[in-house]
Amino acid sequence: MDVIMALLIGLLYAAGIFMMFRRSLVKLIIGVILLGNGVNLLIFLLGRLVKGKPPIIAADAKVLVEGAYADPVPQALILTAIVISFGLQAFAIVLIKRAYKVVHTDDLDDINTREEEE
Amino acid sequence: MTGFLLLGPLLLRFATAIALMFAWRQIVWQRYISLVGEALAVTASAVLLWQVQTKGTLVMQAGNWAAPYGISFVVDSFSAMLLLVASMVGLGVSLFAAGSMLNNRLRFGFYPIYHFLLAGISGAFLAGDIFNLYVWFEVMIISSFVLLTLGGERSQIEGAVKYFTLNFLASIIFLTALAMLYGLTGTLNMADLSLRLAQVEQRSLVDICAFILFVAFGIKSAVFPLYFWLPASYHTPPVAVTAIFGGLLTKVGVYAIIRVFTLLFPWDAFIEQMLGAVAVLTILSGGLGALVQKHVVKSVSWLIICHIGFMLAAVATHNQQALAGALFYMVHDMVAKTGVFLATGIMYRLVASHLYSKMGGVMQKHPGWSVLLVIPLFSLVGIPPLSGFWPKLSMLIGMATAEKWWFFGAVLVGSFITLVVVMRLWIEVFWKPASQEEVVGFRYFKQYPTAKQGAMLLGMLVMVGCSLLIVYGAPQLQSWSLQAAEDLLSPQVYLEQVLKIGKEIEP
Amino acid sequence: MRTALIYHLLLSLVWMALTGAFSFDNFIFGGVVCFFLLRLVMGSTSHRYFTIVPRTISFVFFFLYELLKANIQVAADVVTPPFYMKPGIVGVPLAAETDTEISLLANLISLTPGTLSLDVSDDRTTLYVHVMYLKDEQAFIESVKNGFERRLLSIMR
Amino acid sequence: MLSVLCACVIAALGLPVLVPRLPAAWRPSLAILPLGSFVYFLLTPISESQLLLTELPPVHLWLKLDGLSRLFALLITGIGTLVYAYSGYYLKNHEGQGRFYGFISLFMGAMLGLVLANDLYFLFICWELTSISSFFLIGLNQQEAKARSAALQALTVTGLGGLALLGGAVILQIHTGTTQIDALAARMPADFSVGITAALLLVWAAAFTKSAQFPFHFWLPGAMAAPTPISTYLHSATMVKAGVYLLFRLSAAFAAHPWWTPVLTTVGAVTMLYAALHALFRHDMKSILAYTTIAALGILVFFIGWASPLSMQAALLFVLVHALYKAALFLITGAVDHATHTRNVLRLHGLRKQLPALAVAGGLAALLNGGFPPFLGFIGKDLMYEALLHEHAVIGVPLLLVVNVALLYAGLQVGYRPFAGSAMPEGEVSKVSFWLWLPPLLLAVLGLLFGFLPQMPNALIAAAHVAVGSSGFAPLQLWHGFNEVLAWSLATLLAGVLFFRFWPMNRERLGWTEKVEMFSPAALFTWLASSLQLFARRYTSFFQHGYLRYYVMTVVAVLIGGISLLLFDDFAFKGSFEPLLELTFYELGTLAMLLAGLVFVVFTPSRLAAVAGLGVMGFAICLLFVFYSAPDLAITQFAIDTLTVILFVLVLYKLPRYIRVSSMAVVLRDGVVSLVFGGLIALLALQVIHQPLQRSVSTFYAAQSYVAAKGKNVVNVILVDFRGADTLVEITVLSIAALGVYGLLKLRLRAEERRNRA
Amino acid sequence: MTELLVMVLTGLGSLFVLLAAIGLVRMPDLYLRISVTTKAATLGVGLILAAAAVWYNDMGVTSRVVATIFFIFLTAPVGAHLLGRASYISGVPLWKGSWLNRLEGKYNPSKETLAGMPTAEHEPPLAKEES
Amino acid sequence: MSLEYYLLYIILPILVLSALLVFVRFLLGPHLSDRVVSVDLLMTIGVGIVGVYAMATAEATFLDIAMILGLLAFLGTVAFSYYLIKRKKND
Amino acid sequence: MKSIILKAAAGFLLPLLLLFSLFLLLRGHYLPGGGFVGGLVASIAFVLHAFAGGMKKGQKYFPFHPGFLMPVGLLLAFLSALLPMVTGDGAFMTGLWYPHPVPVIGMLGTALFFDLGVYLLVVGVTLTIIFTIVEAA
Ligand code: NA
Ligand code: NA
Repeated sequence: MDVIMALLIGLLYAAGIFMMFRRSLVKLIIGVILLGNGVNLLIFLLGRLVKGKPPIIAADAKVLVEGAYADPVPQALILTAIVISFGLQAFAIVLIKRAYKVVHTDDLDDINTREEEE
Repeated sequence: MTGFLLLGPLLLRFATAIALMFAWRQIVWQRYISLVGEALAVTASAVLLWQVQTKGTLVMQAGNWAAPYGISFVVDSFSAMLLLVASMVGLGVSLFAAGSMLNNRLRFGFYPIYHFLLAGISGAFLAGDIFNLYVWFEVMIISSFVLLTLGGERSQIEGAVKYFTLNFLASIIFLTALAMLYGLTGTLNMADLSLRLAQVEQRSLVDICAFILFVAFGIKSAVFPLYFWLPASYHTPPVAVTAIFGGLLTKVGVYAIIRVFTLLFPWDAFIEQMLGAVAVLTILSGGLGALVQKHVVKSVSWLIICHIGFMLAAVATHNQQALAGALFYMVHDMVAKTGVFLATGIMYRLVASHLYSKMGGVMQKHPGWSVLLVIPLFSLVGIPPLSGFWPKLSMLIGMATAEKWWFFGAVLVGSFITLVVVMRLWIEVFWKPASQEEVVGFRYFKQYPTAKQGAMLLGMLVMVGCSLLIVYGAPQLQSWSLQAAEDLLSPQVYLEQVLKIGKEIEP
Repeated sequence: MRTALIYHLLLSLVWMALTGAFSFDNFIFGGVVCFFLLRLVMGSTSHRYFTIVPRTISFVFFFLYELLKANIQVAADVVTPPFYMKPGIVGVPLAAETDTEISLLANLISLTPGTLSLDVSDDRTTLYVHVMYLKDEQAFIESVKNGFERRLLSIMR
Repeated sequence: MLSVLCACVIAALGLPVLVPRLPAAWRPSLAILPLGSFVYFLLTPISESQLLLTELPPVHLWLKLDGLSRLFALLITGIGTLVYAYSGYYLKNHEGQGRFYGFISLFMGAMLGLVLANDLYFLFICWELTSISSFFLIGLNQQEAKARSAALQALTVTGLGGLALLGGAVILQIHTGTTQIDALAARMPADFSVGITAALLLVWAAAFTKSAQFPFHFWLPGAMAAPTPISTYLHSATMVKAGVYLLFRLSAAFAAHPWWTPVLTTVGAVTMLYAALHALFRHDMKSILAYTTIAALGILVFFIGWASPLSMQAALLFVLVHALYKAALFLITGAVDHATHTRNVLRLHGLRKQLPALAVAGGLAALLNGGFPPFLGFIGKDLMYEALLHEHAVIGVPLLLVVNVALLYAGLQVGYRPFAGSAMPEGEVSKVSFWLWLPPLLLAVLGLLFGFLPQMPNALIAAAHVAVGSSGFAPLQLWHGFNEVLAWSLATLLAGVLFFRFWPMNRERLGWTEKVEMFSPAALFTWLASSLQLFARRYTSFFQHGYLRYYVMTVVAVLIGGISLLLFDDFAFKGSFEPLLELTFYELGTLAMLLAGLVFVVFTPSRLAAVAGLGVMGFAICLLFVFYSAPDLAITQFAIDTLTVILFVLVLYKLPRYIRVSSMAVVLRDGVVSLVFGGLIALLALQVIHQPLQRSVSTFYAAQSYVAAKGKNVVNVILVDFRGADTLVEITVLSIAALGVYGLLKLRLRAEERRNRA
Repeated sequence: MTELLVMVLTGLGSLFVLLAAIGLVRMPDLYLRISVTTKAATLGVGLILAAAAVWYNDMGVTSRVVATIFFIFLTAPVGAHLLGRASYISGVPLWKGSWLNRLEGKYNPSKETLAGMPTAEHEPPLAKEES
Repeated sequence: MSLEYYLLYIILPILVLSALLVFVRFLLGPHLSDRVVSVDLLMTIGVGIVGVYAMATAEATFLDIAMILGLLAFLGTVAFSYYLIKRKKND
Repeated sequence: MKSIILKAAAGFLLPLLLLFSLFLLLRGHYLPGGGFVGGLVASIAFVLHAFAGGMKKGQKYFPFHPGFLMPVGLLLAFLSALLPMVTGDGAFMTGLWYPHPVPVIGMLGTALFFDLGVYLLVVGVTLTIIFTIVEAA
């Protein structure tokens, strides 16, 4: 499973980057989202995968049973990262809207003024 | 009490920002809240610096959880110095913005976001936990992103898209490195990481972590060849925003590089070569970029890149003298860059353009301003005895001692280019006769109400005052920097302080 | 009506507390016991609550039966290669008037396989339904009106 | 000494404010500042070095007045006195008079500091200050484009030299362990390591740029754009001598270096010859003087290069002589300019009628310059020939002759020719004040006086001679007897006079120089500067081209390069395929869906379909989180995905459809780059995952979550307690984003606000 | 007993879900797909959740499961209606075998209004139901 | 045959297979609406999957995920419908 | 969207979802949930309502702009992190707990108020973003 998961994460990175190479602003943002998903899964994978053992202390227990639970730290990190990227993505999506209103295109090359021009 | 002392600058920014959010649209009140908050932050930072100098490195464990388990907040001489300077810069820009910022932008949350940005910066200086550092970075990104786009003009959007994309990419890269660090060590506390990374068997993975982190911080601090977002965006927002960006943001990246490469990773040839090569190329790229600009703000933006290279080169030199120079230079650069950007704002208000070709006549028409603005400009160049000279000298001596002639040469070349760029600016803007009639509909400085003029002038004076203060306090700063550099290069004190404090609960 | 319902629920909870078994089936059981108890205590079988509850329950079972039946019918068509469909969109005139009535009706029609409430006209006179096996428009309308609509309205009103 | 420097700094700060408020007639009285200093230096005995401030190592405010310092300090303050007095009248209507006095005081202070400094870094600081103040002085007439570009050019060249000096100083400090100048010689390693040589080269670069040696000389004629008193002070008598001073100062330490003599004599020779010949082809008095100044500086460097007691003595004396006559000639030029509004020698003649005192001064100065007996110049010239003959410099002597003849010629052009011949029309010449003719006259008379009474400057020069580490000072005397030296000296005078008589200046000669102008170092400099500009432009736009996707690609390329370099350095594939067997159908199905969704998102031509695809992917990831024990993550991921979809939907319906499609080749290239990058990440992940697992932190959380933090959902306890600070920051990010969205969509700048980018 | 009930319920439920999936793939137009899937899947998932309710038989869990079932039964038809309506308005065509379309021409998409059907259109006119 | 085995190796695969089939429709389209139906159905199936998984692993906490999944899937459909109509209006 | 069916459903769902969101908030410390998800569910309830009743009307559920919840939530979270520093020698973010369990809620402590702050803030943020977009459309 680890191998396939790792490959999948690699593909998510690849897809995210590929989308960021495109000319459309929307695709760019989608790429950003894909990358975000990829990195979250990477944190998840590198915290090691454990099946069916959520880090929740049972109603009648006071501690988690040694070794028989998924590492809660990566989960907490991912939660924070997800929320943060949501904030950024939300703003970026609205930026698309604003950009379209101002520039009337979603083509990044049309949004461009070459830096050496002006 | 340690808590309030240590987190003071951070908590004050937070409280100020929240208060400003409650004062939404009350722009008169907002100005006062911002000023009072930032003045308090300056005081708190000064007290903190004083305490750190007398008591040594201070640590607070959030939630009283002992070091690797809870989040550590750490202040050593290095971060205390930067905290103080950042708050002084914050105060200056806050004042300036009180006068220069469009009311409309103030109505849409300039001040709260500005203080969140400052909170993010101070948080980054305080973080003793690498993930906590990441979240502070995110606060900086999102607030800078918002400040950059506030107003939504075409050029702003254009700059913001690049700024966003590359900085977001940097965050992803940062997180990738974090994932690896956690996967290798199972910890996030920087002190703990320092110990555990040394035990990792497959060294190439540690080097890769170092490399990936470097790329992430490199993007944020705009080094070669990762700087693209900076020249693409810094000239687009209002001047107060550019000033705070130019003064502080990239320096936080450098701070992170210094922290990470002195604390986390054992220094080795790979790191040295990587930092060194990048530093030299950064100096040259930034300098060459600055040479060709026809736009005042753009020239100065490129100089940011050039000077980031100075600091990196000094870090790569890896001896106390050079590192102390780098730290001192950071302090100087924060003040000088902010001052220069604010100066460009004043120039713009005086001559209604940012293009060299359309500027001119400032000295003839506004001799007073010329006298005031010359100080940040020349400080930036490092003309002795102004502030830039002292740290540069320290860096050069360190580089020569370590026989890093490439760095040595690059810093000299970079200084020369800075000299030429700033002098050309001086000639074009101040000496050259005004080349255009007054632009109709443009709001010249003299057309601002007196209170706003005063605020801008005061803001500028704060920056100039800071610049001169650095000159006056150069011996003190130099000795602090040397001390801080020593602490950085042998981080035992840091490790002991962090890993021993807090109520230990054995699992 | 509402007080009766609340009272009924309260009683059921008390039942659970008395028996000390906080499980779902005990709650249902308590509910049934309390229903008859209430009916006994309140003394009048004419209270609407006591007619509506059994009607509702029977309606639920009627609906579940319809659901199952139609599902099997459709399922058979879905898995077998040839289609026997004769789809079309029908306008069903509405007797239901309030938003809740119309919505409930529309949703029930949608939930039944083979039919899908597409929209209600703005004047709330017509419910447009997409029907999968539409042999006779009129017959379909009749079936809706005599089936779901009548039973539903008898509960709602 | 410190008080003198402080007085200069205070004057620099105060005079710009004070002078405009001072009645014009009073302004020459400002000369009290240099005059007082002059007297001070005249009376103060040569002192031990004084260490005044050491708070900021490695820089020490370390002053020392020795013979060399005193010679220069007296020149600086003495000529300064005259220039202050002269300028008070000369510039009385100039709008920048306040600035002028400020900067010239700053300059004087810096120059004094420079010659008094006994610390390398303090010397450098003063050096830089002289460059900067001269920049402002050259650009005093800032409305003129010529002045501005001259100022920038001068600063560029001297600034470059300044940085070289800084570099040299640092290297010297590293190699000798001291910054104390008078200790350098003793600490200099005997074998002159590479480092020392590098330092020497850098010091030379500084000296040559400042003292306008070939090929760095070209900024000096340009600097003549400044008002004449400034040219007098900076570009003849003092600042340009800073380089020479530096060579004098360091000669004790470096003269034994094998490169010292060959390099300095060559550079000096080339410079003096080149400049002297150039001077013959000029007709602007200031221009002539500029070139002769360069030539004189060349002579100085040339003689310092020989590094013999005699040559040093000759050089030191020439410093004094040159200062006297060159300052006089410059001041005369200024006065002539003031009176006639021209400096063109072709148009000036017979001024002796209207300006008799000035004519006297001119004549005397020309003679002093030419080295006619009994002027001090004669002694100087003799000493030079003597020193060269003593060194058996076979080429040097005739070379010097040529240069001296040219200089004599040029001196006559400026000091004699404008006053000779028929008188100019009355209206074209206005009277000049006493303040304009007295200073040059004073200088010229002094030159004559010193010639008669060489014992007056004798002590001064002798002390300087000691200070530069030479021994065997030969007392100055007017008459040496009949010898070879006298023969060369007389030959020089004769040739010069004949030359002046029979090869008068005319217009055609101007054309000759313009023809070779394109090969001059100035042209080279311009070419270099513009090539650098071009290169910088190309380089910058190569990287900063504006296309975001290539920026991203650069970042990715850097990552790919670095990671693969490090990863494959000691690579052993650590992934094992064993865990594949545990794979269940539902996991595989979920992964398949994730994968297919990914492919769909990437390749679908419709934006909205891509967004829907994102929804599918989010769903699959959510299922993975469920399978791998992360319920909180599953919920959050799903909630956020839904919100993202909503946001996209609300935003996208206004946008047009995708139009452009990249070419296949581009897609292929991008695909390969992305896949390589993704592959590296996957490999890295596998490598990390096969490292031993460390769990102490999460073990602590597992044990303490309920006991100490009273929560059973460990993830949530981490979020609100163990790592609550992160969460506080995280929600801050969210609120900033919301404020940003609000501002971005609601704030509309009005048109006039938009114009006012503020 | 409980276990058997759970097996039967989940078995039936998963079969309905599978049917819905097959239907979604096979049905020739969107409206038919919605028709087929919404109900089958809802029923199937409802059955599975019912099985969970039975299996846990704990007040806390079961009440949440019942709430979920209730919730799905409430939202599924509404979702189906919304999507069907939106698709019709946005012009998703009917299958060629559809023989009646009473909606034709009733929509005014720009104002998002829908006209009712005058009784005259029906043949024969319907008597209003008693209630 | 234990219940856990039954759930994990018979029911869950059927559900995942159904999800994959639904996904086929998602890929086929042809209209956005078809994709939206697919996503909606996918989420509904997800509710079932999570429910079964909750029983199989005896983790009742997963059932709450099912609930939220159901809630949010609906919202997605609403949003897309909104989009379809808005876009039409905009034309 | 003009759909009475949706409107009726949304009217039904709003209280249900709000209740559910509170439930998620309160039990977050023990089971999956917490302020963040709770806040999201609550805001989704309002968004749904807004979709049904027209976006402009959807905002009328608030007597004030939902953005006001942001500083309130932030302040609450901030103060509960700050409280231990003020009351004792505790560090930033130290959990302070009322020593006895409270019915329904369980243990009452600063962590809960922190979570409540998160909840309010998330509602404020989400609604501000979505309503702003809709208004600008
Ligand atoms: Na969170
Ligand atoms: Na967190």
